[in-house]
Order: sequence, then C-alpha cells, then structure tokens
Amino acid sequence: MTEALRQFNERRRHAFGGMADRWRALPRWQRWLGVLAGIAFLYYLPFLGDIPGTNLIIPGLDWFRTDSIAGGSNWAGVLFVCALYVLVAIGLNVVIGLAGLLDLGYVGFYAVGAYSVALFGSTQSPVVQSMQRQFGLSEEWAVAWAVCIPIALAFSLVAGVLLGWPTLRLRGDYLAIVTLGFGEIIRIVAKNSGWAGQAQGVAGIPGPEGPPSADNTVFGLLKIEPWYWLALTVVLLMVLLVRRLEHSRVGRSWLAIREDEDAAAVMGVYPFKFKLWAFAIGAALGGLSGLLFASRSTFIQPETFNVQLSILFVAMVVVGGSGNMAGVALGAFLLAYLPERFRDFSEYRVLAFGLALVLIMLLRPQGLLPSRRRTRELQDRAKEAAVNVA
Amino acid sequence: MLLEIDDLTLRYGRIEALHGISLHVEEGEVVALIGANGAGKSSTMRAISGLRPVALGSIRFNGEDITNLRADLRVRRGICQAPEGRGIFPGMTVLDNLDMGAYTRRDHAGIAADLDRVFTLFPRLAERRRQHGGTLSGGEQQMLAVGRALMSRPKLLLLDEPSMGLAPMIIQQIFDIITEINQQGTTILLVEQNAQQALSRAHRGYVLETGRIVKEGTGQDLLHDPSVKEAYLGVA
Amino acid sequence: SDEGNDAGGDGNCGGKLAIFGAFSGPNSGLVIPSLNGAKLAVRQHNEANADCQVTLQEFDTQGDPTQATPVANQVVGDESFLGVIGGAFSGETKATMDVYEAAGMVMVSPSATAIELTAGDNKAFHRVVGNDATQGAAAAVYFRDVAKAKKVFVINDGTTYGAGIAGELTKALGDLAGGTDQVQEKQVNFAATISKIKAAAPDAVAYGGYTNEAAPLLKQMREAGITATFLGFDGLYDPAFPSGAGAGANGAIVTCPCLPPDKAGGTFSADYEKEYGSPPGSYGAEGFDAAKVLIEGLAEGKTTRKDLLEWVDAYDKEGVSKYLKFDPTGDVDKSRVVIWAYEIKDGAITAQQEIKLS
Amino acid sequence: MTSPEDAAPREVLLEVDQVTLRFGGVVALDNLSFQIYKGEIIGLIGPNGAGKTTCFNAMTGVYRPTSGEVRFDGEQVSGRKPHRINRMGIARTFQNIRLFPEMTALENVLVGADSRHHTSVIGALFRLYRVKPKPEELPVVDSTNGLLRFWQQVRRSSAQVFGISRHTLEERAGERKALELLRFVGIADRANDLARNLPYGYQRRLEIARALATEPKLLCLDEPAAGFNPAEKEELLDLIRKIRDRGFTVLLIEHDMRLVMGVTDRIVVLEFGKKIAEGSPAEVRDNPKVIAAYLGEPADAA
Amino acid sequence: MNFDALFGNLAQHTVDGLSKGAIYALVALGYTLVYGVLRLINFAHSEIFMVGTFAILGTWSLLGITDTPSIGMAIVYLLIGLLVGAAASGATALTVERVAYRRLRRMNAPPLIFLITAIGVSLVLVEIYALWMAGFFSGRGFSENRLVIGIPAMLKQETVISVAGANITNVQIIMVVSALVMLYGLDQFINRTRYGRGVRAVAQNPDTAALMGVHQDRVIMLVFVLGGLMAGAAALLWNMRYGITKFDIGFVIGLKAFTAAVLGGIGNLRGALLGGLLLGVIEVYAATLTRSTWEDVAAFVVLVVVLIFRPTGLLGESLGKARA
Ligand SMILES: Nc1ncnc2c1ncn2[C@@H]1O[C@H](COP(=O)(O)OP(=O)(O)OP(=O)(O)O)[C@@H](O)[C@H]1O
Ligand SMILES: Nc1ncnc2c1ncn2[C@@H]1O[C@H](COP(=O)(O)OP(=O)(O)OP(=O)(O)O)[C@@H](O)[C@H]1O
Ligand SMILES: CC(C)C[C@H](N)C(=O)O
Ligand SMILES: [Mg+2]
Ligand SMILES: [Mg+2]
Repeated sequence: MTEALRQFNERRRHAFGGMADRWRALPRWQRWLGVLAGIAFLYYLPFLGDIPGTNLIIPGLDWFRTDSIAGGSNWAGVLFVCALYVLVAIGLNVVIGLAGLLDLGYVGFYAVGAYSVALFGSTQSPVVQSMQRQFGLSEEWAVAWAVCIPIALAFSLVAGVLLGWPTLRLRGDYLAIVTLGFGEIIRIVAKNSGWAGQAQGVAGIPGPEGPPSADNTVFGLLKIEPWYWLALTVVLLMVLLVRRLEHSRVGRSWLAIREDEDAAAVMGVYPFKFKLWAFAIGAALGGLSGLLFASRSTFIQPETFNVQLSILFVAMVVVGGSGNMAGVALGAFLLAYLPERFRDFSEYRVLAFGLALVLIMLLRPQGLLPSRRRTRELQDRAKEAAVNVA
Repeated sequence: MLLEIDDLTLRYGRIEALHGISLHVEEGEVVALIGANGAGKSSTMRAISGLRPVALGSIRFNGEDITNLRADLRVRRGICQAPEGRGIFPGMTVLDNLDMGAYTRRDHAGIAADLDRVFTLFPRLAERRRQHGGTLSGGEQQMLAVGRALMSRPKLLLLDEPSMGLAPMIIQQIFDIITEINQQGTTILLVEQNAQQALSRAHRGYVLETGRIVKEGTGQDLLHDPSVKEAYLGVA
Repeated sequence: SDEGNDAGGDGNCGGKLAIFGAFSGPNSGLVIPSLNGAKLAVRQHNEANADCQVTLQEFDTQGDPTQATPVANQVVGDESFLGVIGGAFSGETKATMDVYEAAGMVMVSPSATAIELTAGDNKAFHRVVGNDATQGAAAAVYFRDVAKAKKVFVINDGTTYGAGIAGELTKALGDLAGGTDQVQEKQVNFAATISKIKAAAPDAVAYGGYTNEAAPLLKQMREAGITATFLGFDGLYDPAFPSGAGAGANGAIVTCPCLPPDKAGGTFSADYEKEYGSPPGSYGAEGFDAAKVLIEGLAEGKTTRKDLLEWVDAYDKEGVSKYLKFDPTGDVDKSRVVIWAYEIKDGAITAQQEIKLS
Repeated sequence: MTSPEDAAPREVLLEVDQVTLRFGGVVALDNLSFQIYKGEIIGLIGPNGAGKTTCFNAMTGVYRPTSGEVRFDGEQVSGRKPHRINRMGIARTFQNIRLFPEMTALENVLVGADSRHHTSVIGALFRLYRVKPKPEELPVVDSTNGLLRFWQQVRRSSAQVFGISRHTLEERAGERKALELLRFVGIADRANDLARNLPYGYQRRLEIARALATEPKLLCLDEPAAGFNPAEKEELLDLIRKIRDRGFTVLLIEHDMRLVMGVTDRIVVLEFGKKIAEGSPAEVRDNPKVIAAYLGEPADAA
Repeated sequence: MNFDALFGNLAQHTVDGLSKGAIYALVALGYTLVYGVLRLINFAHSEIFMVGTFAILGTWSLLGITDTPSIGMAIVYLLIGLLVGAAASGATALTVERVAYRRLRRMNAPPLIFLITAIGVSLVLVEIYALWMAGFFSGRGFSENRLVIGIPAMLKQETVISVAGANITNVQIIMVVSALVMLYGLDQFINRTRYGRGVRAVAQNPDTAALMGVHQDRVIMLVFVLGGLMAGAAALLWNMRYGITKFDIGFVIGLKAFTAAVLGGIGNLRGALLGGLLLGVIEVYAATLTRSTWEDVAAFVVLVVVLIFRPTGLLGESLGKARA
C-alpha cells in the first residue's frame, strides 16, 4: 500500500471513528431523541418521498425507491424483505459475530420457521389434512396463526439444539461444513417428503388474519405496508433483547469463548452451554423470520431455502460488520435492497454483487460498520502478521 | 563487523517499541542484550531476523544492507533465530522440526553430524524423536527450539531467552553450549532475563530500557555496574 | 414495451397487461416462443387499432417460483395492470395464483400444464393448453402402441410439473412401469441415476421435467451405453435440448399438447416467422392465443380487472391453436386438446405423429 | 524426607491418589500420590518433562488419568468438565499466558467473577428474577436538576417496590469485585486497557486476578515467573504470599529456586512422573536425589 | 428402501460409485492442500475446476474435434486436454490467490473474511463464464443461453472387464487409476521432499517457517498451483466421463469435494482420496436404495456421524495439525 493510500485510510478511519465518538459523547436524552427519530423514519419508509395524507412529494427522495425504475419491484415489498433479512442477520450475528461460530446452514432455521407455519397453518398442507382425517375435523380447520408462532419458535429452537448438540464440539471449519449440510438436509427432506409437500411446496399459508383471502383487510395479499411494519416491530423488539444479552455475562462468555475456549472453560465458563444457547437463539430468530416470510408469501417451496441463500446471509453479516448489530442490519439491508434498486443491470447483477463482495472485503475487511472490538481485533492481527513483507 | 544496527526504530501500529537504537556485533563475539520486560529486546531480535519491518534506520550484515531483505533470505545469508515463545511446529515430529532447522542446507553429511550433536546435547530429544513437537513439555520445546537453531549452522545465532522454562541443571548446560559453539566460531546475540549468567558468558553487553540503549560495555563491566546490579541482577 | 402510450384514447379501450415466465436462464428456450407469440398479438392489435393501444410488460422470473412472487406483488400493486399472461411454468403459476386471485386479476396461461392448477377453486386462473392428465395418458399410449415397450423407467425432477406429469404417466402405464428415480433441478451428474437404470435394464426411459436436467442426463445415459428409447414431455420441446444432449439425442421423443407450427390456424405461423425469422417453437401459438383472449377483452372496453375476468370466463371462440372456451375450473375443453409426438432428428425437433387417445 | 504430618492434623484439600497417566508409550505420571493441605503454599518442581504440567492438567480436568484419581474436598475430580472443576474450587494459570487478548483487563476478571454468578440466558433476556436490594444497592438520588432528580427518585422507589433484577445486581457486584482484585494484584491503573496491550508482567498478574475472581479454594500457578528478571520475581513472591494470607491455598510450579524456596511451605519433587522427594524447602534442597536429578551443583542455581 | 436393487448389483454400484468419487477425490485434494496450509476453505476452488472444464472444451472445439476420434488421436487430444486444463486451472488458482487472498493474508485477516472474498470471486468467475463464454461456445455448435454445454466424447465408454457381475468400463478404470496416481505423486512430494516439508512448516507456524528460510509466498503459491493442477486433471476426467459442462457446474462438485475432504480429514491428502471415493459409493448406494434426490442427505448424514465419532475426520488432520 502506498503511503498516500495509507494516509487516506487513516484519515477516513478518523472521520468514521470521529462520528461514532461524537455520537457517544452526546447527552443521553439527545441520543434517545436521535434513536426515536430514526425509528420514526423507519416506520415512514414505505412512503419514502410522499407525504402521507397529501398528494405532495418530496423531490429526490423517491429516487431511492425500487419502483422508481421501469420494471422495478414493489417498494414496500422490498422493504419487507429487507426487514426479514435484517432479522435474519441479527440472529446470525449472535451465532457468528458474538459466539464466533461459522454457520453456513442458517437457511435451515429460516426454512423450519417457514415450514412450521405452512405445515400447521395451511389447510392445504399434508400435515393438517392428515390431522383433519385423524380427528374428524372440518376441511376448514388448521392451527391458528397465533398458535403457529410458538410452534415455529419451538421447532426452530429444537432444530438449533439438535444441530448444535452433536456438532458444537467440532472446531470452526468442520462446523461450517456440517451446518451447511444441515441446511441442505432440511431442504432436501422437505423436497422429498410427502408430509412436507415435496418439491411443489405448500400453499395457502395463513397470516395474522387467517388463511389468505380477499377479505383480509390489514395483512392481506395486496397491501404490503402492514407486513413491513409488523416485521419492523419484531426487528426492533429483537434488537432490544439481543442487546440485553450482549451486555451481560452471556455476551461476555461468548466473547471469552471466541478468544480462547480452553482458557474460558478453566475459568468456569461452560463453552458448550453458551454455544448451544447462541445456536438456539440464532435459530429462533431465523425461524421467526422464516415464519413471517411464509405468512406473507402464502406459498413456499423447498428450493427457496438453498445454500446460496445461506451464503447470502453470512455475507450480510460479514459485509455489514459482524459483531455489531447496526452493522449487520446495514449489511442485510444493502444486500437485499441494492440488487432491487439496480435491477436495470439485470444480467450483470450477480457479477456486480461478486465484485462488490471482493472489493468490500479487501478494502474494509472489518465490514462497513464494524464493532469497535472487531476493528481493533483486525488491526491487532494485522500488526502481528508481518512475515515476508517487502 | 558482522552485524551493525544503526538508529533502528520499530513500531507496532502506533506504538513505538524501539526509538532508534544502535548496536553492533563483531565476528566471533557473544553479545548479551538485557533489559526489563517490554524493553524491546525481542523486538530488536525480530528486526534483525526480519520478522518485523523496520520503520527507520538500517541493519547491515557482513557488510550488506539487509534492512529490507525478506526473512527467509536472511536465513540464507547466515542469520538464525530461536524465537521467543519457541515457535515449534506442533504437528511435526521432533526429527522433522530439527530437519526444518537445516532447511537451507544441502550438505547431507554435515546435517547428519549436526543432528547427532544436538541429540548428544539434549538426550531427551533423542528419546522423543518421533513425538510431535506440540506435545512436548515446555522445557522440552525450549530444547528443541535451541537445537533447531543450531541445526542451521548460522554465522549469527540469535537466542531469545533460551533459558526460559528450563530446569536449573539444563540452564547450566545451555550456557555451556553457548560458550562451546561460540568457541567453534558462531557469533551469538543473546537476550536473557538471567542477566547474571548471560553477562558472565558474554564478551560485551547492552542494556535496553523502554526502547533505548542506556548502557553498553564488556560483560564483566556490566556485571559489576551498580545500577545494572540493582535493576537486573536482583539483590543477591 | 414499457410505459408507451396512454392506455386507450377514451379510457374505455386498451390497457396494460403483464406477462411473466422464464425469459432468461437455462430453460428460457421453452418460454421465449410463447412470449414472442404474445408480443406478436399485441403488435398486430396495436398496428390495427391506433386508438386502442395495449401495453404488454414482461417480467422475467427465470421460471423460479421464488422470483415470481415479488413480481406478482408488483403487478397486482400497480392498479394499471388489468390482466396477466402466465405463468409459463406450473410451479411459478401455483406460487402466485392466490395473489392474482386476491386482486381479482385474470390469468391466462399459455403453457402451465399441471393438473392441480385447475383442481382447486381458484377463479383467476385459465389456460389455453390441455393439462398433463391428457399428455401423460398419451405418452403411455405411445409407449404401448408405437414404441412397443415392455418396461419403462420413469424419471422426474420433483417440480410441480415434472412430478405431476410423471405421476400421470405411471398411472397410465400400469404394469409397464418398471423402476423410477427422482433427480433435482440443477443437477449435472447423473451417475447414480444411470447406475439404477443400468440395473433395471428397461427398454424405454421417460423423463418428466425441463431441458436443463434432461439434456445432460440423456447425454450421460447414451455415453454410458444405455440405448433404451427416451421420451420426454413438453418440458423438453426446446431446441436447446438436442443441442445440449448432443448426438445421443437422435431418436429421442418429445410429446407436447401443442400443434406443429404448420398446423396452427390462420396466418399465425407465417406472421411469426416473418417477425422473428424462425418458425414458432413450443407454445408460440398458445402464447398468441392467450394474449389474444385478453386483448380482445380490452378492445371491447373491459377495462377493469373485474370486467376482464368476466370476459375471459365467457370467452368462446376459435383460436390459432385450438377452439377456446374455458370450463368453470379454467381448463379448455378436453376434446379440443391434441397431443403430438415429436422426434429429434439430426439435432432438430420434427413432428412425428399425433397421438390418438383411445 | 517424608511425612510432615507430625504437626497438628491438617485438613487435606486435594489428594492425588496413585495417578498414572500415559500418552501412548510415554508415561507422564507414574503412580503419583501427594496431598495438598488447606492454607499452604506447596511447590511442585522437577526436571523438564517430569510431568508437572501434566499433573496440573489432570487436576483441572484437561486430561483424564489412565488410572488412579484426584480428589478435591473429598469429591472426585477426574472425569469432570473443566468448568465444573472450576466451580468446585480449583483455578489455574497457564505456562504460556492465555488471557482473552481482545478484552480489557477488567473484562477478563469479570469473566472469572461470572463463574460465581447465577443469571441465566433467560434471566439476562427478560430480567424477571427480582431481588430486594440492600439499601446500599439502591439507585442514588443526587442530581440537582429538578427533572433528572425526579427521574432518579422514580427509579429509586420503583427499585424499592419491584426490586432489582438479579442480573443487574450481579453485574454491579462483579464489577466491584473485579476492580478490587485488580487493585490487589497491583494493576488497577490499567483496568481498561486491552489485555494484549499490557506489559508482560501485568499480563501474568492479570491471569492471577482472573483466577482469583472465580473464588477458588486452590490456586494453581504454572511457572508464573518465567521470563521475569530477579527484581520482578521479588514482587511476584510478595504477591503470592499476600494471596496465601487471604486464605487461598496455592500450588506453584516454578523452576526458579530462589522463588520456590522463598515462598513455599512444602515441596513435592517429580522425576519421570514419579515423586522422588517431598518435604520442607530445606529438606528438599539437601536431598541428594533432588540435587542429582534437578538442581545440579547445590545452592546457587538461581 | 429397495434392498434388492442394491444387493442385486452391489458390485456394479460400487464400481460406479468409485468412479464417481474419483473426481470428488481429485477436487478434494485442492481443498485439502489449501486448507492444510492456510486454514481456510478456498471456496473458489470449485470455479477453478469449472474453468478447467471450459478450457479443455474450448481447446477441443477450436481443434474442431467431434465425437470419438481414433484411439491415437484421442490420446493426443486427451494429453492436450490435460495440459490445457491443468494450465488453466493452475493459472486461475494463482490469480485467485493473488487477487483475493494475498492482501488479506498480509493483514492476517480472520478466516471468515477469506470465505466471503472467495465467494465473491466464485460469483465473478461463474458470471464471467455465464455471460460471455456461453457466447463463445454457441457460435461453435454447442448450446447456449446458460445451458449445459456438450463436450465431444473422446473415448467410447466400453466394458473392458467384468468382475463379480460388475461391468467396468475403460473410462472408469482411467478415472480411478489417475486419482490414485496423482494422490501418490502429491503425497510423495509433500512428505518426502524438502519443498514438501516447507509446505508443512508454513502450515503449522508461518513465522517460524520464515525463520528457517522458507519463502512463505512461494510455498503458498505452490500450494495453489498444485491444487489447481489437480482440479485441471479432475476437469479432464469429468469431461471424459460426463461430457457436459456449465457455468455453475463447480458449485455442487465443489460442495461434494469439500465434504469429501472433511470426511477424510481435511488437511490430510490420503483422507481426501478416501473421503472422495467413499462419498461416491455412499451416494450411489443411497440413490439405489431410495432415489437420487436422497443421495446428498445420505452423504451429509454420513459426514455428521463420522465427525461425531471422529471430530477430525476419518484419517484426522495431518498437514497442519492443531495445537495439542
Ligand atoms: N505484537 C505487538 N503488538 C503491539 N505491541 C507489541 C507487540 N509486541 C511487543 N509490543 C510492545 O513492544 C514493546 C517491546 O516489546 P518486546 O517484546 O520487544 O520486549 P522484550 O524486551 O522482549 O520483553 P520481554 O522480556 O517481555 O520479552 C513492549 O512495550 C510491548 O508491549
Ligand atoms: N499429548 C502428549 N503425548 C505424548 N507425550 C506427552 C503429551 N503431553 C505430554 N507429554 C510428555 O509427558 C511428559 C511430561 O510433560 P509435562 O508437560 O507435564 O512436563 P513438565 O514437568 O511440565 O515440564 P516443563 O518443566 O518442561 O514444563 C513430557 O515428556 C512430555 O513430552
Ligand atoms: C413451457 C412448458 C414446458 C411448461 C410446462 N408445461 C409446465 O407446466 O411447467
Ligand atoms: Mg522478549
Ligand atoms: Mg510444564
């Protein structure tokens, strides 16, 4: 790296760091106000550019909307997907960023959540139909959506524990391939099992207002804004809860395990237990996201839950800045939003995505919005590596 | 002059560990480098062997400027270091570890002879020649690190705390070995906490304090210097 | 084909339609002809009626249900869309038909053939082709009467379409069916399947699925020395199939509930060839018909979603591919459906014979 | 050389009972037996590769003995997981320092302190387990700003009424304890520095503080003075004594004879995994076997 | 579960499985080599393989080869293919190291970062081939539009021996034998030569390796090239046996090969061979017992079970053994 480039980087780092420091230096109530304003803005996002209740537009802002281009996608729909992915990223961040476990099969939990609501909530699912036959229920009967939530949570938690129990003893990269296999197994099993609807998937998945129908006024098939607000609310709630974990002995234990597992064990931390918790919590969040996805889509099929999606999830976390919730949320948002906004590139989209991944990682390996700890870690590691320079 | 360091500055990120030190080692000498923890002794060694890039200043070896030479090329010029923390190859056997010491050598007969010599010096290593380096005890690893450095038959041998973690008897041996190989013609730069021993074996010594050389002199002079005595030799 | 002119001069004629399907990706060869057919219909109409313009917007889903869902959201969310041509594949159709139904938006598919699409009580979905029950049965007849097979090994790819049609075939084959396997989309190495076929030693192999997997499967089968007759369905009616499978494809049979180009009604074939420089491939005529049904409705002033849906429900007219009249489930009359067998000869798909049921 | 038991009967804290540990052909511990009594500082010495570290590892659950057993406070140790053993009351440091390098000194100690805490994941998430705070644990009301003061009062009274979550209380207690320990080992001035940035001597002490935070009954130190110069060793000696004065039992592995002789009450000597001597420092120093195997020429080995 | 189908032709299925696994094994060697030295999963390795298949196909098509030429010519073409494939894959491997990894290596970045750049590079390579190579081939009589691209058959696959009811074809023999030969060569190189020792040293402790006179960059480049060569050879075998390539062909094979490497013990060369062959056999067995779609599940389940009982794979790690 040339001296000039180094200086530039240095300066840029200061600028970024400076912003963060200035934020931290603000009085508490000002920070609260800032956060509240930010949240309000998030709720306003579906109308970006419009002033609700009027016909006025704020010029310029609608440039950001995905439907501002020809053939663009429904803006609220994109936002909804962004919110889902943010939820996923927050969950995966617990696993990767906090506990330091590389999970390449996270899509499995997303699938479990989605399938839970599909198989129990839809009248068209083989599971529900067999229950109807078994217990002589009416053809309209299915498990209510609200009941599907705990079912989905329970199933994904159990999936997390089932996956973690035998495999968490494995070292890093072994875990990666095993989790990847797990994600694939979930997908293939769903694809080949009659009770899961096979490759054709399951349709008729309910939402908060029940099975899909034209009478669903709030959470219907047509208007997506309410779905976005629902997902956003869930995201905010989860951010709150995960923050609590992060700043407790649990978060500390995760950190200690990441740094030196054996030493942590000798200091009384039970690595297995905390790793399993990380897995379970991550799984539950993934499942929740999957549930929302399935409810909104009303139809799912196994091919959706492929390895590529898993990899995209990991990329969201790493590109955003693993370990920092704001970072991973940004990563998730960008990776979901940019390809939609720049649909015009159509056939070059994947190419651009690949190039972007490489460039971001080479220029900013700590991620776009890293946690301070990660930045430092990386700098320290860099300092240690100086063999064969020149 | 075999090694000549001039105004050497070394940084770890923004921390400056060495603030322009100058020292030299003559052919055939044993030179000791002493100082408290964190004084910069190991940093000096790393700079010489090329493990750390140098910020300012120059290093000359055998008349050649090696300031920016790659580490592995310095080995070919005849500098070998037994690093702090031993640097064992954990998954290689003791024998393979020793062979690695002779990586740049081609004279098979000479290598075999040196291997024998190391095994006589450290019979424990001979016993364990098939054991993996990573499973050796701390002291055994230290012996392996020193033995491995000897295997490269360097012109200049850099030893960073060779006595660390060794039992008292072996410590004696190590210092005897240092004297012996020096007499056989190897120049040695030695970093030691055991200043007493180091200075009594060394021709000359340097005292390092927070990245600066604060004293230099013959081994005997330093050994009897009151301030050195107080700070590094302990009240006996 | 986007924005274009305002829909209709007096607001009572013309309007905007959407069409979706695999317009790119490995299976696009199956769908491009029907897209072209639809575009042709729109162009002909617009040229003839300057005061009643119809706009057709394309949405590429690559045949992937996951990509078709957001498209559906986009289309129904945009009030200016009045009807939709599609989906091209059964899977994506199934994934989106609830959404279109909820929006009260009529779908006319040129090529989605899975039985289950019309088995439910969806009101929005219509198609201008016969379904896979007919095609499966026809293939069984072909095996029995034309190929004189004794043992047929049935492979499917697990998709809504592939699994469905393979099931129909197996049902119709009865005890001729001997051995089955399922492969996956995007699979490229069929060693295990081939090992199974070899062990079963059938004299014919049937494949329910799309080109992307069938081509390498057939190539690897032939190179591994399996010479059994190979038959696929409309999912292989694609020039990319013979070129992907190479020399081994010669003699393979493809069935389709679609007419050979030269049998299409009116001047369609000639127009198509003039426009695109090649004869219409699979479902070109059906694409034309599907568009035509909707365009005529728009021209009649059915410019609300509700009116257009009612229009299609009541449609009753000769099309270029067949006589078009939809029963309450959205299917065309079974008796109007003809199934053709095509043969791969020197890398080209050539019409062989019509398969007569019964 | 044997039996210091002539004094008043002392309470056995840890008992190594005929422990043998083999690695393939290598016998690292060979039918080893010795006891550690409450309140003493016991030294474990021996030539390199004698099995000292291995003995530590067997005691702290890293290895499982091939035969024999280790008992602590009457309970069997071998076969338990390291964190369970820690909770039973054994803490250790490592021959090569193993701190959590990217955590601050304070956080390092907090991890140790957490081992005595009870908040679970659920507890940390929902903070539902409430405890009635002691008066000194209540939020203070000290602001002069009216609005702020009102807020503080609200918090104080709600803490009185609803209690404070155990999580919060434990966090605060842990922090107090950690700071106190950092002061005790003498590195409180750099409590908020990353462990990796601390000088070597500080790191050694931090390891000790972290181990102490787990409130062990037995503290095992593996070559804590390695890499120290004589002056620094002197300070370490004082620290170890202070630790003992606090009531901890200490087991010390060290090659520096001046340190070992200066601080221990009793010494066990190993060679080839066997105990070759045991007794007071003076006894051991003059034991010819020990001299032959370990010390070399008597006396001035330091 | 169709046990009759499996046991009725067990020998045949085993042979088919072994020849399927031979390719996994060769690709797995690349993963294992890089992992052994750098402790990172070179996710782009699957694309290095893919490039090999295209390079060979491209050369053959430029030479205007059609199906089954005479034996003599076939051998010439195969040798040309081997050269071209190995060169292309090797060069790609080097480029990947240079572009995506070297800077990160200098920064000593954690493995996760490498993983993401590797994925990025993979996507780029895949897309380059999908977008432009397809055009190149469509002009030459191969199919187009991101579809499979057929490769002329060099050898007619014929049964040459029948053992215990299994018909073994010439191509199958070539595949298994070349996998064995290449592994043997690599194994000798790593374990017997001085250079090989240097590779292992860098794997275990790069700093000290430098202090012993090992040029780290050169060793790492060597490792990437070796892995690339193996991938190129695998590409040739693939072309011979399966006669098809595609821009995204690497993904599945890469996944399987990596699984094979882990199954055998990643970092262990012999493990890669064992894992690859075993995986091939498991897949064919599983497909015969049920249907092909379950073969991946079987593969992963076996992997998980093996790892539970042997956390470092069947043969354990060896190139860069973890700290004791
Ligand atoms: N990798 C590193 N990153 C940051 N700072 C470092 C690093 N290595 C050493 N330092 C700092 O550089 C200074 C000199 O360290 P060095 O290791 O050279 O000391 P030393 O004299 O060898 O001490 P010791 O007796 O502990 O080995 C110390 O302040 C140390 O904290
Ligand atoms: N995993 C292992 N496999 C084989 N041998 C081992 C293993 N671990 C330790 N050993 C051997 O057991 C013996 C005892 O080692 P240990 O580490 O306990 O020695 P120590 O007394 O701590 O020595 P030091 O003072 O050098 O640290 C050594 O000879 C060592 O080589
Ligand atoms: C275009 C056709 C091959 C589509 C196929 N008939 C299906 O239903 O999916
Ligand atoms: Mg040092
Ligand atoms: Mg030890």
